[in-house]
Parts: sequence; structure tokens; C-alpha cells
Amino acid sequence: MPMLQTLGLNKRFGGLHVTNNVDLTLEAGEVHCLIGPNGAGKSTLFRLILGEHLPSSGAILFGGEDITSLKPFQRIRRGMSVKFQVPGIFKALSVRQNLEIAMQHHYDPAVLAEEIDKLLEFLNLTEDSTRLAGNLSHGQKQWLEIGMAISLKPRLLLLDEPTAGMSPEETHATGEMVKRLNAQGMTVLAVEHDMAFVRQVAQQVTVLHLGRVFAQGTIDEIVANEDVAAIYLGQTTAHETAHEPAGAPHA
Amino acid sequence: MDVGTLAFSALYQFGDAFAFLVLSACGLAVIFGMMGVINLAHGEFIMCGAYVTVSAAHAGVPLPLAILIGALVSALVGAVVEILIIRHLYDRPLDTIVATWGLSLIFTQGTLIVLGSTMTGVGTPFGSFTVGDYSYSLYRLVLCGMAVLVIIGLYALFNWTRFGVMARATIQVPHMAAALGIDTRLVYSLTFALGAGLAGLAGGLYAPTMTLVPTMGTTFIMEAFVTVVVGGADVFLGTAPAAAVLAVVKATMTSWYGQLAGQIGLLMAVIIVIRVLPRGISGFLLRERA
Amino acid sequence: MRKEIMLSTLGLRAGYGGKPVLQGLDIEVRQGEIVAVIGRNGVGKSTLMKSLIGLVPAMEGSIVFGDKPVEQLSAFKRARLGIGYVPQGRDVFPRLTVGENIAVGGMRAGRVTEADRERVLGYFPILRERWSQRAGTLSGGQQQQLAIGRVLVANPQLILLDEPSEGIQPNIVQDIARIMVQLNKDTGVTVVLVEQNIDMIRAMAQRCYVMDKGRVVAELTREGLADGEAMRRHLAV
Amino acid sequence: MNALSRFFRRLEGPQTLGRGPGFWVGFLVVLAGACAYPLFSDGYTVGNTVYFFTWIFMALGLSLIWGYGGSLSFGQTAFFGIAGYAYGILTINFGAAYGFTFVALLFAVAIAALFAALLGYFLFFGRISGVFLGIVTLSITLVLERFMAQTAGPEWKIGAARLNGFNGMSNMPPLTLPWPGGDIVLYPDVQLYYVVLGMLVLVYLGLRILVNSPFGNVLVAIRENPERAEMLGYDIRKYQLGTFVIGAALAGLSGVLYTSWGQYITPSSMGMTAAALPIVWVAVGGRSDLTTTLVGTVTVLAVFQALTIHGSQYALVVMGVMLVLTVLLAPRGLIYALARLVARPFSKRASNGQPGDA
Repeated sequence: MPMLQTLGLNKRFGGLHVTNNVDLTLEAGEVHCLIGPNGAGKSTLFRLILGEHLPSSGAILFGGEDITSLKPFQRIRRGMSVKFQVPGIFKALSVRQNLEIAMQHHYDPAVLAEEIDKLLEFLNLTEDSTRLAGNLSHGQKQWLEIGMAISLKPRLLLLDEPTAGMSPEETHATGEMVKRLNAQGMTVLAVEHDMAFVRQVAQQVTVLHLGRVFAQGTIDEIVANEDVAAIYLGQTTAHETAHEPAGAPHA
Repeated sequence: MDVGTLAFSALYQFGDAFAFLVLSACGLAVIFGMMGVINLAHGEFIMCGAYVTVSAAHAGVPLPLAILIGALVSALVGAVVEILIIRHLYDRPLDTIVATWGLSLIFTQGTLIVLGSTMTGVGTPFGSFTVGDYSYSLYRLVLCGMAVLVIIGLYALFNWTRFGVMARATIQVPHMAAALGIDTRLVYSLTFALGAGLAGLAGGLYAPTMTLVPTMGTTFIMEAFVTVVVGGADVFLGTAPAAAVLAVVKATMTSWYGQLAGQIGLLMAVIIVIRVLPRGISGFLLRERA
Repeated sequence: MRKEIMLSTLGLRAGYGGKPVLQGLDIEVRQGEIVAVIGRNGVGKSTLMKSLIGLVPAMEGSIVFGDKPVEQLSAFKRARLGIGYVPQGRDVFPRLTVGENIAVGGMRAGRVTEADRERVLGYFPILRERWSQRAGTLSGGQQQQLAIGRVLVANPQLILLDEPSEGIQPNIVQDIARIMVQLNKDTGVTVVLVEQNIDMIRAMAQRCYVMDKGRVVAELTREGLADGEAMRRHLAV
Repeated sequence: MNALSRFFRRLEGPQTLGRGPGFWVGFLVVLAGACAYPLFSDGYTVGNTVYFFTWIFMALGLSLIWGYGGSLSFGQTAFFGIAGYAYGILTINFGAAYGFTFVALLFAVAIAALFAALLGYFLFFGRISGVFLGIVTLSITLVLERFMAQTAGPEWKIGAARLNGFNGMSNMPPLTLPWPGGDIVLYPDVQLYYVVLGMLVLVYLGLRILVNSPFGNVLVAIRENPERAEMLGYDIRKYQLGTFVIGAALAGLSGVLYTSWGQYITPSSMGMTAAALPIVWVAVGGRSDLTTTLVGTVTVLAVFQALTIHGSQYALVVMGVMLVLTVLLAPRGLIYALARLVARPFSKRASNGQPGDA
């Protein structure tokens, strides 16, 4: 049974058709990346899956259960977890408190402190545990939020641009972390721009464009796809032959 | 009583309630719609307009002019308040509520200290007329007309003038308005002054119909709040329809069970509307994103 | 190409809160140039545009427009000096009509003259068709044309164009690129372009700055722009 | 045993400013001073001091709702009034024998809490927040005041209790302790002082435990970032509703104590001015901490009373000015700002000295 399935998902805002008949299937245990140009509807699809928006039509199945009309916290309790693009952390609280709030209902109070310590170490934030989360560096904030997300021990982890603003080394480290979590059995859906990251982690890639599923396949299939190149990746081969814009000035 | 007089009576009650709701609320709605600020000193701007109007009338100024002076003085006070206080709090809406409440305390008590617990009013002009067995105040009809005029005037101001278009642009996307050369701070100051001025106008218009006491603002604010909450952020799509709907509720409840019932009816209406349409009538009409 | 410098920054540090996103950034744009700024997501390209127009405060360093330091001026004053800003995501006023949007754009120069309006409509004829429609109901491509037309109507000397291709169909992207080049030729307007779409950069830009971590780390000439390998490396695609 | 010690360890934690031995020594000194105070004063003055104390419960409740939870309620005095009237109606009808006044106290507080639960359900489950919450709660308070103000006629009575419209109810029995050899009637005097002081200490410590518990963690998380809190699987509406009810119960407790202290309650205790006062105390003190709220409330009340004695008219003007200035200059509260200033050198040393939290 697929971990997550969207069936004919549509979302309109006023006159804008942001998500257009999207069918997406995530098999249990895979890392699936969602790519596409800015404004392709990735974030909206993400929020539909989370339940922050309700779809105009269509259905969402999670582990076979219809969750289309469930509230976000109910989906979280069924085993989803999310890391947002802009780190959604509690800025005025310490790093430790952030994790405590995330974890307090999932662990026995007797071992909670110990579990927090373990996670802090995993996130490389041990030395910053008493700092206010708002004072962390950008990358550290991203890490903290990933930590809060995985501390719920989700079946499905949703990552919205997890490496935005990270250096190449940090990006790579994040990729390794995602692979480790996947090896432990976690299914991951990531929206990402950074193709190096996608190449590093993805087993399946879906390209969204203008709210529709434009292409789907493995990373190699996607990279080889000329249509994808035209709208998004801008591959040189495709570009220099067929896609020279009409008005380009000549050198 | 025949059907005609009955209908007239109902219409008169409705018009009276509608005028009161529109005039109480429009100043609050302009400020809320433009800046997302709920001005808890709104009642005190109304009181200010009423006091200035009556003082001017006592000094021999004709009533219409006196009302205008009342509105202008309120607008001026509003501009000063915006510059001294509100301007610094735009990113903290809850604190703005708290600060304007502080202002409300200062104004109410300050007026009590300086002018005493009550002020001699002016009589209601125009007298009355009878339809069937009942007599009606002509001035109430004037108020009704004024309410309609205010709505039309605001519509014209926001749609057909340079300031109006600038102001609407500023509400919708403030940073972009600034990036296109609009002095958004000035727009905010003027808008706040406009809202305060409209409150003053309401005060001036109702001054001849009520006793002037420093706490008279509280007579208006509940109605004003309720109208704005039910209407949502848009003055035209929100306040006017909300006032119409609420006027029916209020007029019906009032004529059946008395004034308090009218207010309780309003309160029930607001709780129900807020539960069903969290962004008010205009939010529903516009179906804004998110 | 004329030599006068239209816009320059020196050691510009800017950003929100404590930590600046721009960390000592220097650029120099000459009058009549179209200069692109490229770089990965999150390196501060949009912050640069916002700090040039004044929506993000400069903490340190200078921004000179023409011969006037502007880093202390608020956004509306910079706009009135002749900087036109077309933001990422377009930010048209959704509940104003197309005509009203154009009118707001013209306000810094007083009223919109007949001639200016016709000039803009000449470049973007679609706006004439949609003149009394609410801007929020336009498609992305139409909104982008409106956003450009809205600054154009006030005859700016410099246009800041932030990711104009974002979320727009390829053919309209090509249209916009063509029109901008035409505009540049016709009026000599200077353009700073932030973009990720390689086609668009090549179609428009005469020169290109590469940004990383809030600084300029490389500069590409027109020849450099043609080198696909280098471009892809810098965009890290 | 383990669970119990964990429970008491929550007396201090990241959600409360005062911690460490220094704070608790100070706390005990102040408490000892408060206990000894009646020895150095006369019964009348002590009775007056109780008047101050009665308000603090409402302030602490508002601190919980607004300062910790981030929802601004202007309706605390509505719950205050409801409980006050309920106490009056119950005790006038059933008298004070057999400790019934304390049963009435519990009933009155429960009625206020029930009303809050009903109202809160509509508000929070309708996702009302921010300024709207303030407006609706204020409107309800004002309508309640007007309702009570028009109950002057003889038809407005419940059992033997006349509501008396604008003049309010009076002559209900004060709290009465059943005691072998004769009930102790708690008039505003030393005995009442100790009873209320005891309640105050219990409520204060109880709230400290609450805000440092998992519940308090979630509450603060909702204030900081409701979306994230929801994405951690918390039904934030339930937490907000729970907090609102607790805050209302505390306001109700204030209402009962006030009513029994002065043996009267009037509609104006729910009016615009009355509703503004809790906001002033809590905002000026520092809403996001229980201790600063408590200290702030006592301070502002003392200043207010001093002003009232020396120029009663100006007291409210000064309150208004204080509120505006606090919002503009010390948004987190004056006492809070002071406390941070004093605590800074200590907290630095603490965080350097011992890694992890204390």
C-alpha cells in the first residue's frame, strides 16, 4: 500500500488554479523529491497534504486512510511531520525548550532529558542548547526545525526546501541525514531547488509546472527529459539548439 | 393601524438603527480596514466631536457648521495621536489596542476633570411629524440621509480621488506602494485622521439627540465594534451590508423586547457570524487567499 | 555604452534583525546597461534588490544613485528619484483595476499623462484589453507585464527586475525579455535583473554578477554568459 | 516519589523569571514579611490590604491568558462580575451556616468558568484570535454591564436576592469559616487577610507549576508560533480554551472575594473603566511572567490608591498615561524590564557555570 496518495487534487484561490488535478503516489520507504520552477504550486501542494489548505476537489490518502478533511494536528498524530521553508521555530525559547515542546508527549518523562540530549547531539546543537532559538544562525535554525520534525518519529517526513540558504557542505550534510533517516525506514517527501541535493537523496522525482504534474521518474530520467530542461533545468544542449529566445541580442 | 403606517414604522425603525450603526462604525472601519488597528479610543473621538459641536453651537455657530467643526477638530486630534503613538505600533496590533485604551481612559477622565460631569446640550432641531397614530422625529430622517451620504462620500473618496487610490494601494501591498513613490506614513496619518474625523462627525450629528457626558462614547462603541467585526476589513463591501443586516436584527429585537434585547441580539449575531465567517462579510465576498 | 555610473554600492551590509544577509557587497552599474545578478537560492539576491529600493535597511556601506547617496532615504523617496522596482512575485495591487495600478505607478511623477500611458500600452497591449479588470484576476504573465508597465509609466532611469520569469510560461518569459531589451534600446533605461532562468539572462543581460553568501564572488562578461558550463556551475543547477 | 519530585521541580523553570536559591530566599523573606505584617498594623489597614489581594487572582489569570498564551481578553471583569453576583445570589438565598459560603464560592467560580467554557468554545473553535478576541470579549462585558444596570425593577430577583439594577446587590454574608464553638465570620480584618494570603500563595505556586509543565510549554509555543505548535500535533484550540477557562475561574475568584470583602457588587465593576484596569496592571507589570505580574499589580494598585487619596480625579488619567508609556517604552512591562536588568549578571554567570538548564 502506498504511504501517501493524492487523487485528482485541485486547489483554486479566487480565479487562480494553483493545483491542477495532481495525482501523486509515494511508496513506503522512498525518498521522493518535488521540483519545479518558483510558483509551480509546490508549496500549495505541500500545504494541501498537511491540511493547512483544504482542496477544492480531490482526495488525499495516507496509509490507505482518507485524510482529506482532517485537521493538520490530526494528520500529525497519524504519523506525518513537517519542516517548513521558513524555519517555524519558537524564537523566544531556548533550543532545548523547543525540542522539549516537540518531544514531551512522545517520550516517558523519565527519559525525556536523555532523549533530548541525544537529539541535540545528532543535530550538532549540544553547545547551543541554552541559547534562544531566534539567535541561532540560519543553518542551525533549519537543523533545529528538522530535529523537531523527526523527534515525532513520523512515518512520513515532509521537507519544504530543507537546504534553503545552506552552504554546499551544510546541504550535503543535510542530504546524508535524510539518507540515514530513510535507512531507518522513514518515508520522505522533499520540495527542493538544489539539484545536487535532489541527486544525492531522491529515488523518485516529480516535476510540477503551472500546478500540474509535468513529469515523473528517477533523477536520471528527469535530467534526460528535454521538456523538463526547457521549463526548469535549462540544460545547455536543449538551450543552444532550440530555445534561443526570439529577441536575444547578438554579441 | 393600516399596513402603510405599519410599514412606515418598521422602515423608520430600521433606518434609525442603520444610521446609528453606519455612523458609529464607519470611522472605526476605515482605520481597521486600512491599518488593521482597532481604535479603542473611537468612542472618545465621537465624544470629542459632540462636545466641540455643542460648544460651537453655544457660541452661536449654526448647527451644520458646528458639526463640521466638531468633525475637523476630531480629525486633528486623530492626526496628532497617530503621529505620537499609533505610528510606532503598526507591527504590534495587540499593543495598539492596549495603547488606545490608555488614551480612552485619559480622554474620558480628562474631559470629566476639565468640563465636569455633564454639559448642557442643544435641542433636537426640526421637530416631528406624524404618520398614523405615531409621531416621528424629522431629525432622525436627516441622520438616515447623512449615513447614506457618508457611505457614498467614502465610496467616491476611495475610488475617484488620487488620495483614495493611493490609500487603497497602500492597504493592499504597503511595501510596494512605498516602492512606487507613495509616502505611506503620510497616507496612514491621513487615514487615521479621516477615521477620527468620521467619529467626530458621528458625535456631532448625534449631539443634539443625547445628553453630553464624558462617557458617552461607550454608547456607540459596542455597536461600532459589532458592525466592524461582522463587516470585516472592507468599508464598502463590509460595513454597509453589515449595518443593514444588523439594523434588521436590532430594530426587530428592540421593538419586541426593548433596547437591551436589541444589544443582546447584536451580540448573538456577531458571535454567530464570526463562527461562520471569520473574516466577516467582506472577507466572504472577496474570498481572500488564506 | 556611456560611461556614467548610474548605480553603485560599496561595502553594503543589509538584512533583517541582527545578522545581515548582504555582507559587504560591491556592484557598479553604468547608465544604459542591463546587468544580471545570479546565484543560488538564499544567497541574498532579493535582499539586494530590496535594499537598493529601500525596503530592507542598509546597516553599513553606501548606495549611490546617479551622484546622490541614497542609503538613508526611505523607499518612496528613492522611487521619486527615479528607481523603479518590479518585485519578485510581482505584488500588483490585487483589488485595484489594471488602470488604477498604472495610475499608482505614475503618482510619483504627478498624474499619468496620456502619452506615457499610450507608450506603456504600446509595449504591453494586453493591458489595454484588461484595463478595467481587477489585477488579482490576471494570469501570472499578465501580472508581470502590469508590474513592469506600472513602473515604466513614471519614466524611471533605473529598473530593478526581481525574478521576472518566476512561475510564468516560457513563451511569455521570452516576450518579456524581448520587450525589456527593446525598451533598453529605445529609452536607454538601465536595468538590474535578478534571475535564475538561463535563457532569460542570456537574452537580456550584457554583464552578470555572481553572488554567494551575501557577496559578489565573480563577474561574467557576455562571453562568459555564453559558457553553459560556467553558468550552470554558478547557478548550481 | 520520582513523579512527585518532578512535580515540585516545576516550581521553577524556563517559563518563570525567578529561580535559584536567591529567588526562593527572597520569596520566603517576602512571605514572612507578609505573614508578620498584621502584627505591626491595625485591623482596618490590614483589611484594606486584603482589598489589594483580591484583585491579584484576576491579574494572574490574565497573565496566563495574555502573557503566556498570547490571546488578549478584555472580558476578565465579566467573569469577575458573574462570579460576584452568583456568590451574592447564593449566599443571600442560602445563608452562611455550615460553611456554605465556601460552597457558594466554589459554585460561583464554577459558574464563571462554565460561562467562559461556553464562550471560549465559540471563540477558539471558531479560530477567533488577535484583535477580534479582544473586541468580542469587551463587547460581551459591556452588554453584561448594561444588562445588570437595568435590573432595578422588583421583577428582577432570584429567590430572595434582588438584583437592584445600577445600585447593585449588597448585604450578602461575608465568607464564614465553620468552627467548633462558633463560626468565624471573615470581615475585612486579620483573619480574612490570612485566608486570602494563603489562597494567593497556593494560586501563585500552582500557576508556576502549571506554566513550567508540559501544558505551559505548549501554551508558550502557541504564543510564539501557533502554526508550528499545531504541526507538532497539538490541538491548540483545546489549550487556548483550557487557559481561557482557568483565567476566567481566577477572575471569578477575585469577584467572589471582592464581593464578600465589601459585601456589595455593582454593574460598574464590569464597565469600561473596570475592564481596563486588569490590562493596566498586567501590562505595566510585565504580562509574560507571573512574578512581575504579581509585583506589578500590587505596585499599580498602591500607586492608584495613593493617587486617589491625593487627587482622586487624576488617578485614572495617570493610569492611562502609564499604559500608553509602557506600551511605547517598555513593551514587556516596567517591572519585567527592571527584573531583567537585576537578573542579568546572575543569569550570565549561571549559564557559564553550568551547561544545560539549572
